[in-house]
Order: sequence, then C-alpha cells, then structure tokens
Amino acid sequence: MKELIAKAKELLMNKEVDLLIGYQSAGEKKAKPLLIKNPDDADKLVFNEYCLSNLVTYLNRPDIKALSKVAVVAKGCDIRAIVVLLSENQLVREKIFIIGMTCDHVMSPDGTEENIKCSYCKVRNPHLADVVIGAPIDERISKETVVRHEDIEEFNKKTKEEKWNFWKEELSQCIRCYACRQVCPLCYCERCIVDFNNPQWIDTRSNPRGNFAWNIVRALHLSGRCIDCGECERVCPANIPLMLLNRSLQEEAKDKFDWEAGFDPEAQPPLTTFRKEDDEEFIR
Amino acid sequence: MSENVYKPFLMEIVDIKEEAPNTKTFKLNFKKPEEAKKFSFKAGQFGLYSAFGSGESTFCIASSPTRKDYIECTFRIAGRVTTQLANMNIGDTLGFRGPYGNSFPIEEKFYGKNITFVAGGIGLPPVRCLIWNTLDLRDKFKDVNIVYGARTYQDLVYKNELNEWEKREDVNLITTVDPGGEKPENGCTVDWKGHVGFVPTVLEESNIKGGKDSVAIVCGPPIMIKFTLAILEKMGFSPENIYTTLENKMKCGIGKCGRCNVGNFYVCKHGPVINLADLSKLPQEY
Amino acid sequence: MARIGVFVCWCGSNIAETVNVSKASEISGNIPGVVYSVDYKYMCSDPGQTLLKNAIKEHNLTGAVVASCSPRMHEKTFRKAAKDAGMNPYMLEMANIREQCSWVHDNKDEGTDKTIDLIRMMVEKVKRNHPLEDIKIPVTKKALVIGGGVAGIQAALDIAAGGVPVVLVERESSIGGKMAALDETFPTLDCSQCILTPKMVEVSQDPLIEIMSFSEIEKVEGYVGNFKATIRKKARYVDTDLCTGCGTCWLKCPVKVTSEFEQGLGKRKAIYIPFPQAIPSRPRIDPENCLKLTKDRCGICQKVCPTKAINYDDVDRLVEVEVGAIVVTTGYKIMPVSEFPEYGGGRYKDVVTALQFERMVCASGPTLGELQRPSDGKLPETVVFVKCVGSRDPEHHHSYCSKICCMYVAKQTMLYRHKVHNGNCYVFYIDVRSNGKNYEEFVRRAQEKEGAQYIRGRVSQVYKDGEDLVVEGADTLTNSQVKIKCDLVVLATAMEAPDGIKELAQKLGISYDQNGFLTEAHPKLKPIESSTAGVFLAGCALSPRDIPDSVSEASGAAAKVLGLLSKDEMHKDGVVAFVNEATCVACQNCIRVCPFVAIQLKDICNRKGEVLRQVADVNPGLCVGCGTCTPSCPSRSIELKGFTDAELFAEINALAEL
Amino acid sequence: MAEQYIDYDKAKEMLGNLTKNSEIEVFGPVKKGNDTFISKLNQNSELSFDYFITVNSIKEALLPRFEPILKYRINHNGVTLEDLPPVKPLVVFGGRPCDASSLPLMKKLFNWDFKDEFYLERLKKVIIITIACDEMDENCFCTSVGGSPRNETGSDVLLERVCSTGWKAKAISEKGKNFLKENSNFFNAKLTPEKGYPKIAEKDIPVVFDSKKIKTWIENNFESPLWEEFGANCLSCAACTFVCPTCHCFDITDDASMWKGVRTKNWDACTLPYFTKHASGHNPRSQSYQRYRQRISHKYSYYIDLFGQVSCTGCGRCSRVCEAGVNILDILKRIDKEATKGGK
Amino acid sequence: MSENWEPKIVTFVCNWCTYAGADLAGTSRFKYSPNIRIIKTPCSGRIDPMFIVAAFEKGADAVLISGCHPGDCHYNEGNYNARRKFIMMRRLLSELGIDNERVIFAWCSASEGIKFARLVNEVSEKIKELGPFDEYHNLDQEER
Repeated sequence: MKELIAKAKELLMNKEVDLLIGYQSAGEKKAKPLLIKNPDDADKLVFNEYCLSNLVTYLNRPDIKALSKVAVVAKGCDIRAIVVLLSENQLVREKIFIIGMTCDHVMSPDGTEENIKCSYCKVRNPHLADVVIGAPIDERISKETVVRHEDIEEFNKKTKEEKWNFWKEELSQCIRCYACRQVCPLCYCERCIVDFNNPQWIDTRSNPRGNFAWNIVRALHLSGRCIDCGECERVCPANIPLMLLNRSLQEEAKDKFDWEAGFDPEAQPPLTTFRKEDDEEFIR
Repeated sequence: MSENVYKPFLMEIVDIKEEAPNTKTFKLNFKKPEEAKKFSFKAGQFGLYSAFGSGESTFCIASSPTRKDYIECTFRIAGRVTTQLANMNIGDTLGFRGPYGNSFPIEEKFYGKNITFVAGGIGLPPVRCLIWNTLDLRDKFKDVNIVYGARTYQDLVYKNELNEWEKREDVNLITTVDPGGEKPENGCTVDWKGHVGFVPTVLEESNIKGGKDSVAIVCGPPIMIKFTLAILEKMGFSPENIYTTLENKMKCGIGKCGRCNVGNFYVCKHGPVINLADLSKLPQEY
Repeated sequence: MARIGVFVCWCGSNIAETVNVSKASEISGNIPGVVYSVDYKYMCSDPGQTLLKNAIKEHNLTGAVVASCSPRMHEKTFRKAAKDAGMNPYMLEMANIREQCSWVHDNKDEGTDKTIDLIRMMVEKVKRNHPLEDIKIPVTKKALVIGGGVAGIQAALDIAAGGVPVVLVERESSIGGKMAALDETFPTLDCSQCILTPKMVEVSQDPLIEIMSFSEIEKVEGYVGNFKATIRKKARYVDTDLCTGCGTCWLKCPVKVTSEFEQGLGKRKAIYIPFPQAIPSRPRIDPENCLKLTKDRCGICQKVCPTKAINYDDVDRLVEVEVGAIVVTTGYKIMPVSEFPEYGGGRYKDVVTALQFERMVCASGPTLGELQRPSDGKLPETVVFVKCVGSRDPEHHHSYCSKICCMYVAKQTMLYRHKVHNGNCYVFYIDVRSNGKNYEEFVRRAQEKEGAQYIRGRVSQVYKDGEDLVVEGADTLTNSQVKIKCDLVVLATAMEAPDGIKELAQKLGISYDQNGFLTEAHPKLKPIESSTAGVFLAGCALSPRDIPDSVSEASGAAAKVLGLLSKDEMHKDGVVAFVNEATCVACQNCIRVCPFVAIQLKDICNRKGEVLRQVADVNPGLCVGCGTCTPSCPSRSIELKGFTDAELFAEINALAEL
Repeated sequence: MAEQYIDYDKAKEMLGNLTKNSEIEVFGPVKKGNDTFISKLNQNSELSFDYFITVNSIKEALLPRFEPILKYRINHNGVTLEDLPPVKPLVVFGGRPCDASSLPLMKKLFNWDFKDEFYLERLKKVIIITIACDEMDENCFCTSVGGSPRNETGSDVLLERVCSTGWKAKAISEKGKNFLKENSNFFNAKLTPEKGYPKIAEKDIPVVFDSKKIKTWIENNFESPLWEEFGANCLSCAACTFVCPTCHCFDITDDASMWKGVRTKNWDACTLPYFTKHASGHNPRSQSYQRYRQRISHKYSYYIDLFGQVSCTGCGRCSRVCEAGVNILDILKRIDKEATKGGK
Repeated sequence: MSENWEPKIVTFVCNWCTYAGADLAGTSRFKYSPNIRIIKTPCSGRIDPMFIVAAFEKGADAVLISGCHPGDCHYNEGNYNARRKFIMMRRLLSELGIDNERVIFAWCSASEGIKFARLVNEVSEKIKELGPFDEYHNLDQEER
C-alpha cells in the first residue's frame, strides 16, 4: 500500500498524469473506485482483496479520454481489458500509466468466498504494466491451460427445455438499467446498438422479448472479446448470471479459434479474421 | 378509466409541400369533425405528431391560431419518425396530440409594439405561426420586421409566403443566404435579390430599431441565436423583450417523462416560449 | 413520399399457372404506400416495359416492385426502364415469383399467398430504399509493371501497344529475369536469349515505356485508377544518362567477384553489367566490393570513363509516379542446393541446381558452353538428374509442384546428350507431368530418342566415393535399390516465392498464400486479378508457371489494364458501404474484415487542424459492396447502401402475422 | 376491533389465495440469491419475509417497467385506435415505509395538470401493505427527509413485527380497513408479541442533513466543481433510478408490425447517456456528472419548486445498488456541510 | 397447434451462390415446400446473427442461412467471416436453450439447385415436427 501511495503521489506531483484511478475503502471489507487529481488525496488509496471493480472501464469515459495522461491501478485481470482496448484502437498506450498490482484473488463483499473468476486466473502477476506493485505470486494456471469452467459444465447438463426456462425466468427480471453495459470496460460504443432505432434492432421495453434480444446482442458483441472480469454480473441489480453466457462463448472462442482475449494487443481479434479450416461441421 | 392523455387525435394529411431539401409541410385535418370544433391553440404551442409504427416527434404548430379547422406542421427529416412521416401521402393518417406548452404573450406584451422576427433555416416554422397571427391582426402592432436567412436559397422554407410577405407594404422582410448560397452550383435556381451574409450581420446592418417599444422573436440554430442575442441587445432590445422557443428533447409533452427540464423549467409545461431575461436565470443545460 | 407501383407478371403461364396474379395484384394494391398495382402478361416485353414507364410517369411513382422472374434475369432490364422513365433505378426491386415460387410450387393458393408475401417484402424494402448514384472514378492513364522478367516485359509491351504509358520497375540492374539465364527452352529447343533479347530491346526503345532498373517499390498509396507509387531508385554510382555503355570501366576494373547471374559459376567485376545483352546496358558499381567505395582506393573506373558518368557519391533517390493500374510480375527464386545436404548440396561442388546447369551448358555461360563439372572442370560422363527436390515434399519442404521441372529436366538431358553424345544420363522422378502443347512428345523424345534413362523413385542420398559421386535411391518400378556412380548431380530444386514479396504485397494491399505466392481474386474467374481493384498479377508471382503461361497471363493482365484505362472515368454501381461518422468509434473491425482493403481510418480534425478522433472511411472506388463490414460493426456505424439494416429489417418485418 | 395479527404462514396463504384471482395483480417479496425483490407473484413464487429491505422498490407495481398507452391497427385506409385493457386492482405486500411514502409524492406529478390515468388509476385500485422497519443499515436516512421506520404515509395497512414470524396489522386508510375486514380470516393469527421487537426506533436513524439547506445550496451552486467530484465515480447506468421509489422518468416507444402496433411507456433514466441527446447529436447533459447533478437537483430542488416536497424517501436503495460507489447520503451530508460552512 | 398451421421459415441467402442455386431449383422445376421466404443479401458476410433474432421476433419458426461454399465466395472471404459469427451465435443460442434445429446453416452453390430444394424440404419437415416456435413468439408481451 505504501508503495502504491508513494507511486501515486509521485505521478500526480510530477504532473506525469492528470488523473489517477484507484481504489478507496468503502467500509469494512468493501472498496470502491477513487478518481483523484490531487496528490494529497493519494493517502486515501487502498489495495486489498475487496478491490473488485475493474477500473479500466473509466478509461473509456469521454471526459477521461480527453485528458493527456491517466494512471490506473489494475490487476492482471483488469489489464486484459486494456489489452483488448488497445487492440481495438480505443486507447493510446502512451496516454495511460498502468500501475499493475499482483493479486492472488479477490473476495466478494460478504468476505468469505473467493471470486469465481479468480480460480481461472492466469495473470496473478500483471502483464503490460508500467510498474508492478506487490510481491510476485505463483501462477496457479499456466497460459497454455485450456480452462473448463465448472459453472458452464454444470449448466450444460441441463436439457434444452431446462435451459430455456432458466433463461426465460432470469431474463424476464432484467430491468434494462444497462448497468452491465456501462460497467463493461469493453462496451465503449458512442451509440449502443440498443439506442439505434432505424431500424429498432432491440426492443427497448424490458419485456422478455426485448430482454432476450438485448442480452443476446450483448453476449455476441462480447464474444471473442470478453476478458472474464465478471463486472456485468457483479453490478446486475437483478442478479442475473450473465457470465454464464460470456464464459461459454469464451470457451467456444478457445475451442474453435484457439483464442483468449486480453493477452496480446497485436493479435487480430477472432471475429475479425478467420481460418480456412475453421469448424463447419454444423453447416450442411 | 377517464381520458387517456397519451391518445392522439387522428389527422388526415390534406396537403404536402416540399419546402426545402428533406423539409416538408403537412396540412392536417381532424378526422373527426367534433374534435376539430373543440380544438384551439395559441401561437407558440407545440404538439406531438405520431407516425404510427415509428413513434412520436415534437414540432410546433406552424399555422396561425387565427386560421381554424386545420393545423400545419413543418419538419425536417432527422430520425425514424420524421423519415416515416416523410414517406406519407396525401390522404394518409397520422396522430397529433396537443396543443401543449405556453404561448407568446401577444395581447399582454406584443400589442402596440414593433415586432421583429429573426429566424434561421428550419427556425422559421416555430415563428411562422406567430407571423401569421400578427399579420392577421396587423393593426394591433406597429412595424413588423422579418429577418430570415438560410444556408442556401434551397434551404429557405415557405418560399411562397416569403414572396407574399415581400409584396406586402406593411411588412419589412429581409431575406438572406449564407455566402455562396446564392450560387447556382449550390442549388440556387433564381436570380437572388436578397442579401448575402449571416443573419446576425444582416440584422445589425438593417434599419430595424430596438427600444422599449420593440419586441424580437428569435428562432434558429443555437449558433445563430447566440450571435443574434448579442446584436439585439446592442440594438437596444431589452432582455424581457427578446423571445425564443426552446427545443429540448421531449417524449410526453405533458410534464411527466422528466426529459425536457432545464433546471426547474419544464420546457413542455413552462415553455417552450421564454424571454431572454428568464432564460438567463436557468442553468446552461439546453 | 412513398408512391409505389406493383407490377405482377404472368410470364405467360409460367407464373399465372401457379399464382393467381390478379388477386396478387389486387391485394398488393392495399399495402400502405402502394398507389398503383397491375398484372400483365409479359412485363419484360416492350409493351410491358412501356406499361412500367407510363405508370411511373402517370402516377408519379417513387418506387416500383416488379414481381416476375429472378432479378438475375431482368433486374437490369427493369431498372433501365425505370431510369428511362425518370425514376432512380435503385428504387425498383424485383420480387422473384417465378424461379422461387411458381416453378417450385404446385398449389395455387400457396403460390398466391407466397407471392403476396414476396411482393409485400419488396414493397417494404423499396419504401426504405434510397436513390443511389453510380460511382464515377477518374483514372490516371498510366500503368506500373513491377518486375522485369519475361512476364513484365510482355505486359509492358502489350500495354504500351495499347497507347498507355508504362513504368517498368526492375529490382536488378537489368531486365530479363530468369529467362535471360536459360540456355534453350522447351519444347522447341530454341535459344532463350534469341527470343528474349529482341523483346528486351523493344522495351527499351518503346517511347511509352520507362524502365526503372535497379529500383524497388517503396510505397503505394491510392486506389484503382489513382495509385501513387513511390519508387526507390537505388544508388548505382553510374549516371545512366551520361553513360553510353561503352564497357571501358568494367574492362578496367581490377576487382573480380562471383557472378550472381552465372549462379556462382563465373566471375564479374565490381563495376559490371550482369550479362552482355543487359538492358539498360548501363553498369552499376557493387559497393560491397568496389575498392573506392570500401577502402577509398583505386577509382580507376572514374578515371577511364569517357563521359564522366561515375559518381561515387550517388545515393538512393525516391521517385513518385501516378498510375491507374499495376501489374505485379515479380517471378520466383529457386531453392539453393545448400538446402539439401542429404543430396550433397553445399558439400559437393558437383551437386548443382538446374539453373546452374543451364549456365554450364549455355554458349554465353562462364565456360562458353563447354560442359565442365565445377569441381575439376572434367567433362561429366554420367549425370544424374533428381526431380521434385523440395517440391511435393510436404514433410520437409513444399507441398506444391513446381510445375516446370519435368519439362526442363527432359530438356537438360537432351542438352547434355547433345554435348556428350555417349554420356549417360539418369533421371529420378516421382512421375512425369507433361501437360502442355507438344510437351508429352518432347519428354518421350528425351526418353526414347535421346537416351535419358528415367528411374521412378526418390533419391535417398548422395555421397562421394573417391572422385565420383554416388546417387543412392529406390526404383519403385522394379522395387529395387539403385546406386549410380556419376560425375555430376543436377537437382531440380523447387521454385519459391522471391524475397521481399510479402513486404511488396503488404504495400499493395494484396494477399499472399502460405507459400508466399500472391493470391488471385478468384481461382477460376479472376485468375490474374488481385483482391485489390486495379492490381493485376501474372507469371510466377502467383505460383510456378512456364514461359508460355507467364507470357499469356502477362498479355491478359495487359488487356485488363487497357480495359480499365480505356475510359476517362470508371463507373461502378452505387452499392457501397458508408460510415456514420457521428457514431463510429474507429474500433477497426470493418477495416479488419474488409477483403478489399476499401476502408481506412480517417482523422476528424477541428478547425485548427488538431485531430479530435478517428473514424472509418470507405473508399467507394475500392468497395465492392459485399457488406461484410456491416455485421462486424457493433454500433452499426457502417452500412451498405442498397442493403441497409432498415431495408433488410423491413423485409423481415413484412413477414409478421397479419 | 380487536388487534389483528398475521404470521408468515397466513401471509403466504393469503398472498397465494390472492394470486389465484387473475383479475388482480399481486406483488410480494421473493428471494433471489442473497437478495429479496418485490416481484409480481404467481402460483409458483417462493415468498420470503426475512429480509432487511428489497433491492427494488414497490414502484414497479404502480409504474410498470413497460406499459401500453395506445394500441392501433394500420390498414390501407388509415389507422384505427383500439381500446386498452382496464387497469387491474393490485395488492402490494412487503414494501417499507420508505416505499409507501413515495406514492403521494408521485401522485403529485402524475396529477400535475394533465392527468396520467394509468398511474392514478392504479393508485386508486392498489392496496399497499407495508411492513414497518425493524432493521437499518448505514444507507438509511428516511428521518432526514421526513420519514421514519414506522411512517404510515402512503400505506393502506401497516404491519409491525412482533415476533420472529409475524406482525401486528394496522389499517391506515379506508381501503386498508376494508382489506383487513375482507381478509380477516388471515389476520387472525394467535401471536404473542415477543420482547425486543421492534428492533429499531426512530432515534436509531438520526437526522443527518437539512433538506432546506440542501435546496438552497443546489440553487446557488449549479456550477460548483463539487458536482464533478460527486459524480466522479458514476458510470451512467440506470440502476439507481430504476430501484428508486420516486424516480419516474420514462420513454415512449412504438413497436409495430406492418399492420398493428402498440405504443408503450417504458422506464427511462436521466443518468443514461442518451436520455437528453438530440437527433442533431447535441446533448445538453453529455457528461456523467451533469446527469448525476440532474438526478440530485431534481429530487432536492426542482421537485420542491414544483410540488413543495423533496422527491426522496431516504430508502438508500440507490447507494446499495451502486457498485461504482456513488453514495447519495455521503453527498447530501457533504452538501449540508458545505451549505453550513457557506452560511447560506 | 392449429390444424392448418404451416411453418414460417425465413431464409437469408447470398446473391451469388445460394440465390442462384434457388433460381436453378426453379428453372429445373424441383418442387419444394412453400414455407420459406427468401431474403437476399449480397454475401453471407452481410448476414448479421441478429437477423436470426429479428426473424424469430417477427414470427419465424426457423431460420435458414445459406451462402457460398468455402473458397467459392464471390468476395473471397465473406463466408469465412460469416462462419465465425455463426459459430458463436450457434453456441449462444444453444446456451439459451434454443433448439439448434431451428437455426440451420448450409452452403449451397449456384449449381446445387437440387440441394437447395432438398434442404428446404428437410427443414420444413423438421419444423413441422417441432411445431411452431411459440416459446420465442410468446416472449413478446405487450403488458407485464
């Protein structure tokens, strides 16, 4: 923590960055984002296992994008979002200063359970960072490991009908607050497809039809891009298990395109390229 | 349940005029004569026009309240609703609900005064209603000046009426197009006799006088309004005597949907007509 | 204002038999926006088209739907009629009620219902259609040919013959390419130089052709009809304008080095022309071996030059040329023997490539046609040729066939036997591919009349036994192992994509395959077009070819260029992508998926010229209207005119329940 | 009348009974994950009564997430408007006093000049059965805006916990009295009030700011840089407004096939980026802090100008749901402090 | 299910291969079920996976998507790009419990008129077996 605060002060004091995005405490076993411009505020910075938010999402905000340089405190999993944003021309690497935090896992606010994404984490030691803070941590999963998500495996035991009923029930509770979209570091469109009305692709009413279309399009637009930060699911006020969809598409991208997002900013995103030998068993 | 406030009148399109590229004027009759009888409005009020299947869009009522039995609206194609409206034919049905909002204080504030209208581009329709209202009660006012400009000759709306006003002795009409707008390569089909220059400049160079007895009504794109207001104040118009209409995004038109407010000023209820003195008290959120 | 006319065609009984056309027309008349509907026996007939034209005029139609046969049949016809009547042709759509309805269904009720649906779908689409204009692109009437081998020479000559100026860029100091190094050519055994050099001279004398030798492509910008190529003229140290090619300099030059043109078998000077018939006949200085340039000594050439053409301070220069079309004829290289140590390549001097063999037997070669083996100059009494070295060998090298080896090996056996009448020559082969005019006869002649002994099988190794080489291999026909003692081994090594081709392809925005050969736009129907409009391909740049194929492709490419540049401006249809700049966030998805490199990033600047943000920008000249960009755009900021989402959704929407 | 009690089982039975009647809509607390939501009940709903406060408010019952306001048919000759189904009577069980007290507030708006009969009709037909609070957390501040854990405003029946499995019922309105009468067979549980209930008293939730001071500060400080600080964390989603009992903004959209259509009023939120964006691209509130300023100012200033009352019931739902850590109470306290400091 | 219910199959095809293949089925008079409605796009690359959703929303019981065989694409790569999108869409739909039999992908060339006709018949038969896609259509609730 001392190191973090010192670094933050240094960056702000020397005007190396205009803004620093980190975490502050929000009570016991809770942390929340902290956006500071003044070096004196750096003392509020904390980093602990309750720092769940993916702060990278703030880098997309127009007022923050307009700044000349911004520092962001990021865990390895968060940096994966930066990688995707770089590969999609949304960030200029020189305009961000990445304070990478080594991180073994984060905890949900009730403070007992390790967050589900952490069990699949391959980046406990942050990549791409300008400075890494924290002692190195043993990676429990190597980059090459093909991850099988237990929740997906479990879910896929259901029959078609069970799946349909499950999602119908879940998605009918979506209130279309777009918290999932707004928190997602990869949802940066100037105009979301749901705000496009000529034609109206997606029913804006929060009726089941609109909710299906919205969640389908969201999952599709994240396919091959989602970096498993789980923020959408975490912020969903209706507790919809959105990551079930995102994770299954991650698996698909891995299986079919040998692709995991968020590691290589130079690589071509999988849905903007192809291989001639891609799977087409399903095509008649 | 009693009356549904969101239920529109069904209107039939009885005439369509192409005013400028992508700009049309509809003349609308009530489908039910009894609704027409009950209907009245004041200059400056607006309504919500439905293209069934696409939704509603807000425009002012462009015809004069002194002319009964029909209403007119002028719109430019901008989004989904206006696109569908533009596709309609004479005889087709659209929806209208209104009139909503406040109006110009003609009797209280305008009678006996010089009236100056300043409009740019698609800003003429909101004041056209008031222009005809004024002209229909011409003897209640002193001088009537109309300064109207658009980017090009093509973009001037209500060309027939401009001709009509031009000919009238009791109206001082000044028309202008932006530099280049008078040229044939920019679509000008006539030998342009009006001014060439931006509205605020042309206004400043005119012989129109400000003062206590003078009221100005300004409508047009934000940038034009901004410069025009400065000129008007310089010409001696007092902020209380400069009126404009606000055009915030609206959905319900009746003060419920929470979209159009500027501070505590609900454009759909307290507006859209507002004078500069009041406007300057509001937060800059329009 | 949508005023749409619907025209239902009977197509005689072709449609009317299965579709109640009058009912379809009547019901279509009730679709909102439809102001006129009619059915007619033959819409495509003259009276049918007149009916359409008159209705457009009389009813002031803004759009029309012709329900008849496939648009592939008559869309052009009806759109032209619509245009004649003053309607934008893209405001007419066809509902295919013949091929996709009346001809495939039997039940008249079902056919009629489907017809009405199809009409309704098209009416809804037409309501959302926008008038489109054809795109006109001005063209620069000049062509660039990259690569001065026989294909490039042919392309340049043919283009110039059509009256269009050509810039011919060659990386080496002379044009001529690989063919200039060959001795005689199959299947006629005419001398390569005898047929090539006249063409080289022709090129040099054609006033419309500008040769830029010892030059390379630095950068290519622009698009079809409007390319701007930057060419690097490499430092030659000889002013080609002043030089007369008298040859004094290279005669006097004291430095002798290995000649590339002679495939390492002969020598050249540090100032040199690669071969006597070089075009342009202007030397260059090899700066790595020149004493003046390396050690600041000597300077003889400058002293002896009668025209003061030598300039030791020469530097690379960049030249820009504007051209309307480009032909890429960059040829190939062959694999060196050193890649095949198992065959003694690189270890034994007497294991040579086929191209080296060409020089060894060539009358203008280092030995002036005296066949001598490299190691000791001995006349080889036994020669073994090995085919498919590096080709058709997916485990170790290339999986493709180099195509010409079968023929030139047959030729070389003959050349050998003509030099050494009682010499033995053996050919190891997998099979013999001789599918060209007079090719099979030629191979048979080599085998039957000229004494070449063909052994079917692979060579396992080549080793040395004293002075002799021993070739060990399998004869799969007799199923036996063979060992042949010989004096010389000639390896028919594979043809490969030349060095730098990938970089060049990237500069041109064209694609290449896993072997580095350039990819044609369509393997069958566009074999000499690249994926970038205005860039054409010929010869071995595409894949191994023989001379007649390369030359005919070059002529084909020239014809394409002449066709393209024949008009002052190109016209293409208005179905192209367009960007909504207000909502584009420049994520580059569209740019990445566009198969035609038609989209680029563009800066949006404020009045001061500062870059505010970037957006995608479609070059309508390059866009072919496939629409692959559209689904790739998450915010739907790029759409395809004529197939917008609004138009396609309208069709889907028209299907909803009544 | 003797005191009436209802326990968990009877409550379940009653609500189950009410759901059988398809002519009324019943809302009640349903558990999902660790949270409880006010949801429309059906026969299979699993009710839960052990919750501190529901994630969402009872707003959903009276102002549906989406609601048809017009139906029409399109044909060649024009358009025909169709009748809408009548609003059904409702029973809303399990809201807190900070839910119920929003109803009179919202009524003022929907009754302002033009009458939105969809809301007003529901309000007429609804039975609000509120459960008084016996728990609180750091986000609660009802007392600062005139409420209390046992506030009766807006409720028809108020239930007060007397033991771990039941409540004492109190009719607040005429409607409530009738409801208790009609359902007396469920409100006849034999319960003995236990000691220790209710667990909290009004004084446990101290008044922490003065809403009058806040209004004055807002009026005078539209351009204050503090707004940027308040809204710094905001990511511009609508979660806070959608769970808020008093946020009422909506959108109107049409959904139509070729031949028929429905016009619908849908929840919308001033915090969403597109809310005020014009077709021209101009957006009066383009930045997230500006939108957040609108939200607070609307509740604590503009609404008072229009209807004389703060449009906030102090439920704290917005803070609880905000995962970006925007906390309305912190902000209001800070404004209060600023206002005190500034002496205005 | 009403007795005379017929499936509604929305078909998105590319202009160069499958549309031409369908034309060939016509000129060859191969009969097939009248339950399909073809929407033409220039290339399978233009077909957005969300068209499937749109079609279901508008009452389709199945969606058939067809383009050129790999290597045949008129625009070289459009179908390859499309294929990746379809892979993702298919997985997503199956996660949601939507029957994969209702979303059919096929390559059909300009010469495969018979394949096109057979395909339509097979799909039509299968959907008749499965019945109308009421689950999806019923998602469209006008009121809560």
